[in-house]
Amino acid sequence: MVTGGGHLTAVPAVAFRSVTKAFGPVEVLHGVTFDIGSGEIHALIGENGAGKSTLMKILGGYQPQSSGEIVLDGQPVTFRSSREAEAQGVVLIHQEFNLADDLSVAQNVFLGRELGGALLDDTGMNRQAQAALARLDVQLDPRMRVRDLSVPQKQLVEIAKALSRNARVLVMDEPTATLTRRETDVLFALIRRLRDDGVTVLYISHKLDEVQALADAVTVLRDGAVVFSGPAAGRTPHDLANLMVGRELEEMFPDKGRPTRTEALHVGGLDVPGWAHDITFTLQAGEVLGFAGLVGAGRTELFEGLLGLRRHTVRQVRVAGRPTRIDSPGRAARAGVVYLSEDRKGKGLLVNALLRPNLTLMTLQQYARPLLDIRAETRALERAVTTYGVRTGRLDVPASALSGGNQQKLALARILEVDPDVIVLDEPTRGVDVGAKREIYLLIQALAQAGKGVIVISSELTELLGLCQRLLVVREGRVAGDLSGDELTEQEVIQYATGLKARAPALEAAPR
Amino acid sequence: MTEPSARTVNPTARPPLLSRLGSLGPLLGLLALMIVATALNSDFLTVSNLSNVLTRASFIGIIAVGATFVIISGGIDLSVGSMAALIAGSMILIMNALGGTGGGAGVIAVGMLCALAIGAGAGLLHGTFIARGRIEPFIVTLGTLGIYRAVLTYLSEGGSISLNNTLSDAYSPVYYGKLLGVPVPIVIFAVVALLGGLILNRTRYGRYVQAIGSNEQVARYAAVDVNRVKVITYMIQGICVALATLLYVPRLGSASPSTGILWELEAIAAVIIGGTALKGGSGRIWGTVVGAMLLLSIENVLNLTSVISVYLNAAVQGVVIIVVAFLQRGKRS
Amino acid sequence: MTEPSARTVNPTARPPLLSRLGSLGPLLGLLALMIVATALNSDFLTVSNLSNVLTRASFIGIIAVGATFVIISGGIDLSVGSMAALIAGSMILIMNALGGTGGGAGVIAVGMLCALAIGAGAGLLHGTFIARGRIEPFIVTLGTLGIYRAVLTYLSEGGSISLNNTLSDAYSPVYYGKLLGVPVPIVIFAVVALLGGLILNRTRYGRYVQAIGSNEQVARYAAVDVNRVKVITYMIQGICVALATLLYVPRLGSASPSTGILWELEAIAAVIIGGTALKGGSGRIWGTVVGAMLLLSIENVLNLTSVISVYLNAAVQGVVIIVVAFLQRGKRS
Amino acid sequence: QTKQVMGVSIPSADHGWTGGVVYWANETKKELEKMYPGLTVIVKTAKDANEQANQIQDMLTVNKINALVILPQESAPLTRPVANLKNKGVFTVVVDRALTDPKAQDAYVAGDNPGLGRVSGEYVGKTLGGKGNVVVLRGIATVIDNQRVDAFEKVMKDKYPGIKILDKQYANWNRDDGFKVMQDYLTRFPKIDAVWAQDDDIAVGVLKAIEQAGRKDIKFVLGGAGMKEMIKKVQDGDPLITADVTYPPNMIRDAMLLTAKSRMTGAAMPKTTIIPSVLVTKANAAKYYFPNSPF
Ligand SMILES: Nc1ncnc2c1ncn2[C@@H]1O[C@H](COP(=O)(O)OP(=O)(O)OP(=O)(O)O)[C@@H](O)[C@H]1O
Ligand SMILES: Nc1ncnc2c1ncn2[C@@H]1O[C@H](COP(=O)(O)OP(=O)(O)OP(=O)(O)O)[C@@H](O)[C@H]1O
Ligand SMILES: O[C@@H]1[C@@H](O)[C@H](O)OC[C@H]1O
Ligand SMILES: [Mg+2]
Ligand SMILES: [Mg+2]
Repeated sequence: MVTGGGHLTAVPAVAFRSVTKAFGPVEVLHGVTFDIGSGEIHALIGENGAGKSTLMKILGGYQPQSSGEIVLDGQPVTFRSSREAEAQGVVLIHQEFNLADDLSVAQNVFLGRELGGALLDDTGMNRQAQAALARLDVQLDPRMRVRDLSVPQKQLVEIAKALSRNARVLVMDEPTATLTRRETDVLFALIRRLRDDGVTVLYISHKLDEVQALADAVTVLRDGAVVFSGPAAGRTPHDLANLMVGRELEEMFPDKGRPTRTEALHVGGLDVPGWAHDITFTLQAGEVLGFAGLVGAGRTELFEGLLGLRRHTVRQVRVAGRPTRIDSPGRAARAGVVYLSEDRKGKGLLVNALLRPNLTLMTLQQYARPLLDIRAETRALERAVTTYGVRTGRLDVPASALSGGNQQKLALARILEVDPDVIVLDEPTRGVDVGAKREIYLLIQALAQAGKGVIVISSELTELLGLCQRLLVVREGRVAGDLSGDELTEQEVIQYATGLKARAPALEAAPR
Repeated sequence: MTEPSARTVNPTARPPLLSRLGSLGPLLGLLALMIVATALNSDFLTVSNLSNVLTRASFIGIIAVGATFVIISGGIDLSVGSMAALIAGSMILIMNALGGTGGGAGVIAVGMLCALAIGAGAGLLHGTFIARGRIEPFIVTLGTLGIYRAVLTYLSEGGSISLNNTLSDAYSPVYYGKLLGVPVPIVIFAVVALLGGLILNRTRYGRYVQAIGSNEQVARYAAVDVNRVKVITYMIQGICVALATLLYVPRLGSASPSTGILWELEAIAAVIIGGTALKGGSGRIWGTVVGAMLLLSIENVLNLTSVISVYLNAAVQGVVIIVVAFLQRGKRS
Repeated sequence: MTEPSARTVNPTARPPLLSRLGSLGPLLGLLALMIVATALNSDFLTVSNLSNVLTRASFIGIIAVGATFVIISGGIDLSVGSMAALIAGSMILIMNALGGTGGGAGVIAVGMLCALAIGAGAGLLHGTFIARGRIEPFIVTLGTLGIYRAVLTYLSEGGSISLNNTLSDAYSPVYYGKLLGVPVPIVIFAVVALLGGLILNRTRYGRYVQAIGSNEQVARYAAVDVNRVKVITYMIQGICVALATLLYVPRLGSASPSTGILWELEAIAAVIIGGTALKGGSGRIWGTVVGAMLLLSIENVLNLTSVISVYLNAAVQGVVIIVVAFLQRGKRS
Repeated sequence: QTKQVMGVSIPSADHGWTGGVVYWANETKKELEKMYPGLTVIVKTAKDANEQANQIQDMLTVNKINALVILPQESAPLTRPVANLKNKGVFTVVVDRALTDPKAQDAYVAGDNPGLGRVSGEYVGKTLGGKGNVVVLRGIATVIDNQRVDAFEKVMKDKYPGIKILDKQYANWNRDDGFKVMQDYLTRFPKIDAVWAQDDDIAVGVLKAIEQAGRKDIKFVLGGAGMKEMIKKVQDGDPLITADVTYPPNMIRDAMLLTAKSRMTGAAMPKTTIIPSVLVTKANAAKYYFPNSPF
């Protein structure tokens, strides 16, 4: 598998020498030292909050280190801005999107280095942007405004933007978190091609199978320090996971429980114009029901419609057997139905607000006596931080100071504070480390065990197969397949998702 | 989750003392101004002068407390000045009409209630257009700014509307009276500010206002009834304007087309000098209070001294506003 | 896992045709107003009346083109009205001073250059305070609003500053003259608007203005010199104000402390009616042009008819502004 | 006589005095149209000089007026626009605020601003017996404000050197500003003998401030313009408002009547008609009291 062997070259492309970083009094990187061989694909892994993104931002010139040194091709460098880093061929693809929503795809790709003379060459930029996207096998009108793109589309634009900058050292911070398998495959092929062209690639991911498939070398960060740095060959995902968390990890997926006979949620004839048509399904208490499908299949919109966040019509909704009208997230929450958005930054967290108000936003009535009991809120935060393993230096920081994965845990904690009966999780483990992922899986099973109904939407098929007792496959806005038991295999799901197989006469279509 | 305990949170880390101190910017500005003022004219620090200034600051201050909510929610209300004029005019007309039948206190109470109702109604209108009609707040309130003032001008036929004499005498303690030795307007201002602070920081509604201003979409997904909260916010602004007007009317006993001109800019300036960001999301009532006091003190100092050509009064105000904003920013970042 | 290629992210994204059509809101508003106007008074549609309206729209229109840049960049400039007054006053003083020595065209040219320089200088000042001083644009320009007007009042000693007669005659063609049959102000307005559109949409600078308004951090990361772009933006606004003033002076030939009062609200209203969002990020010059024409047409229509009590003029304007904004939003979403 | 269209362009009713102007203009319109069946009168208000310039242009282009009666928002900026109308054959009558170039007007009907300052100065000087402290509250920074204050100061300097003007600040012909400025004057000056507020709106605020402070040293407050409430006070013998100086908003009526008469009958209109500012005291107050006017 190891083809690069960049390790053996004398001068590393990038060398970190005792790099430390402190935010105020909190040190998050402690003397990080390791080498990245020239022309290799080097994976950087570690738990949420281990300091991966921070280290990469330092390399990319976005943040200064507190001490230590970065050596590029043998030369110590100090980048005072990303501009300076890019001038030396170091390009970073951010974990959080770094796009101007009001500009078009092409305008974003070329922002800061537009083509043309006094007047811009928009035709040229559109063409080249399209070409950059085409390298990723994506066809997207480069004139579309980024605001109108989906999360995965934004991710692809972000990658295209970096690719078009002729990097010598390309840093990718969780580029595949929102991508499907196919898009990931295309990206990997491209990364390998880049490596073959002599580009050094630094790759951060929580998907350890990807790391194994792709990386020549791997560095593991734990709590801001390097615990391993060496060739990837021979390291199984399991080994890597153990290195990350520093102990033996148990089986990823806990045992699936058994649904009860009690109905938790029934949806009959849901239409979300332009996205979902005549959706009918039933979720039992204690059940973990998966929604599978391709990106763009309309799963997110389906549930946004159900919650009243989009225009929709529905024949019938029953929660816990009682007919219920849901026309807003507020009503849904009061009926015991909550939804975790896949778009953490745009719809999930108030990134500039403190952790405490973020946590209690949906459950403020519990703290209103009638004035808000801030101390009780703080206690709730302390509890949640422990329960969900949110890693943060301090409690009184804005959500933006949390690492990506920890933000996700906070968002999850918020909706569970409602103590709901039906929980809809859209991409719940996006950007979450293996350890935490497992914790989330445990949590999901525990919720089901406690008699809740859980719906999981995920682009990771393994996750769905490992978690769910039953899977609905959505294709072009309709339920194309309803799989359970022996049918729960990748093969089956894909056949339904792509239309190779169609749904058998529906069991549930008839209203009861 | 069971993770090694070394990595758990450390809640006892130091509070951001320095940044707290820094946020005192507007207060420092006010102090500096007071020192300069006292140096220029020692009468500045007399109780009677300070009480004059504070009493005057009450109008703009009370309106600005409402504006703090609106601005934190990510909106703006340009109509407050002409809304005040309209409320004052209508209130006087109503009281005069009822006053014919005699009965001081009752008539005044009815007039006050009507004022509050008109204020709340105007706010409801704004909020509905903005939240449900999805029209920019700037446009809605720019429109109503013109409308309210025009209606008042129409009612007064361009002249002024005056409270009749007996009522005027009965009503005047509301402005000129004292409660425990403190002028009534100051007392009301203090109550409004305290209440405002409490509502903003210690109630669900206040929290929602901040959440919406910070990211409306997130608030919506978190089950906040965004439209309702916005409507309430503009209603609070309307009620604050009405409250300020309740104090305004007994002062001069009249309203005219020039009542309340440019109050919107003063109110917004007070809010922003006080450290609330125009883009919304977070802010503070006490800052607004200080901002209002600061603005009114500048005028007062200029009247108390003749160091500067009268032509340049507005320039001095402009410079002070910019300087205070600068100091505050310096401390903040 | 080998998946069929159907998996790509949907490439057939619909072109935003509908939303394009929808964005014509302000134009539809203008058309509706013109139809009503013609129904009320058939003289509305005469060439001479339309040319009057357009000529007048040039003042606010040119200022509003500058304001479009400022607002797209996420800023605001409240000082434009008093900046115009100050520029007009200084320009007249300079021309009168030079005019004593005779020499029409030369003196006028010098006066014009000074006006442009003052406008650019004021913009530089604003931009520097805002970008480098990191003070809220609202505060900076609220401050300079007071300062500029005060300085003008000082220069004019409270009265007015008038261009002397010979110069006034020499200068008047700039407003009253025609180029190829079209009044000069309209020609200049058209040129400014076209140039503005070109700069906004087809130059690097214009692109950066949009990027900064959309997400300043992203622009910074993309190595855009944010401070510089902001400074230039306020300078463009200043230059636009100066250009408008160049047309104002030959028309009214004087400046006084009440010149240009509330122009800022009119300019901002034109921008927003035109479909630029107050929070910045994106916008359009043609919309602003239509917005300015719409605002001035309302005034014109009110002058042409007597359906409504003169006291209610402002109310009609308010209603029309809100209605147009509503239509536009309806079409947009 | 043929049909005539008379345009009347005045400031919009943005404070008491202009409110009076609008009232009288509308009243006179009714009166005139009854008097002269061939005459149409169009009354329009403008919020600033710029809008007023636009407005008279519209009156010419669209309403096709033959005569214009204008009370300019400001003198200088309206000079050229009025001249343009005159050059196109419109008979132009300017009221109150004279144009900077008299050639632009066919006739001028004026309130007497220097006169107001002078009469006020005389009254203050004489009533105080040539000795005492006076504070001055000015209007909005404008030409007429300057004319009034200059004339007032000249009287003091020439005839009453014993009177000291303690300070003058702008109160913008506005009640609220009158209140604030006076409040601060009361803090600042322990002994004030008289207040020249120059305008009755300002005087309303001044009175309240004095009342609140409970100060007894002030002998009288002199406003100006002849607001009905103030005239009433003079009539009723108010202790502080002992007199007023007229500057009547119904001068617009005089101008309209004269213009209509000359247009409809062909009679020549006097080039200049000055409506003097007169002192109103208890003796003659009844003559200046118009309870129906809003001002
Ligand atoms: N601006 C900041 N202020 C304070 N603390 C910060 C800031 N940015 C990051 N941190 C802290 O630094 C630590 C490392 O964060 P970083 O984003 O590098 O983690 P990461 O390894 O990328 O995690 P993830 O896998 O979740 O993305 C975290 O504990 C985080 O809370
Ligand atoms: N026909 C289309 N035109 C434009 N964009 C599309 C189209 N189909 C899908 N998309 C984009 O792809 C995004 C993903 O769709 P959606 O979220 O509904 O899929 P999903 O099944 O929830 O997938 P995910 O796994 O990403 O959550 C949409 O939000 C949309 O912006
Ligand atoms: O409006 C002004 C009025 O208030 C003042 O008293 O006299 C002159 C007028 O123009
Ligand atoms: Mg990270
Ligand atoms: Mg989705």
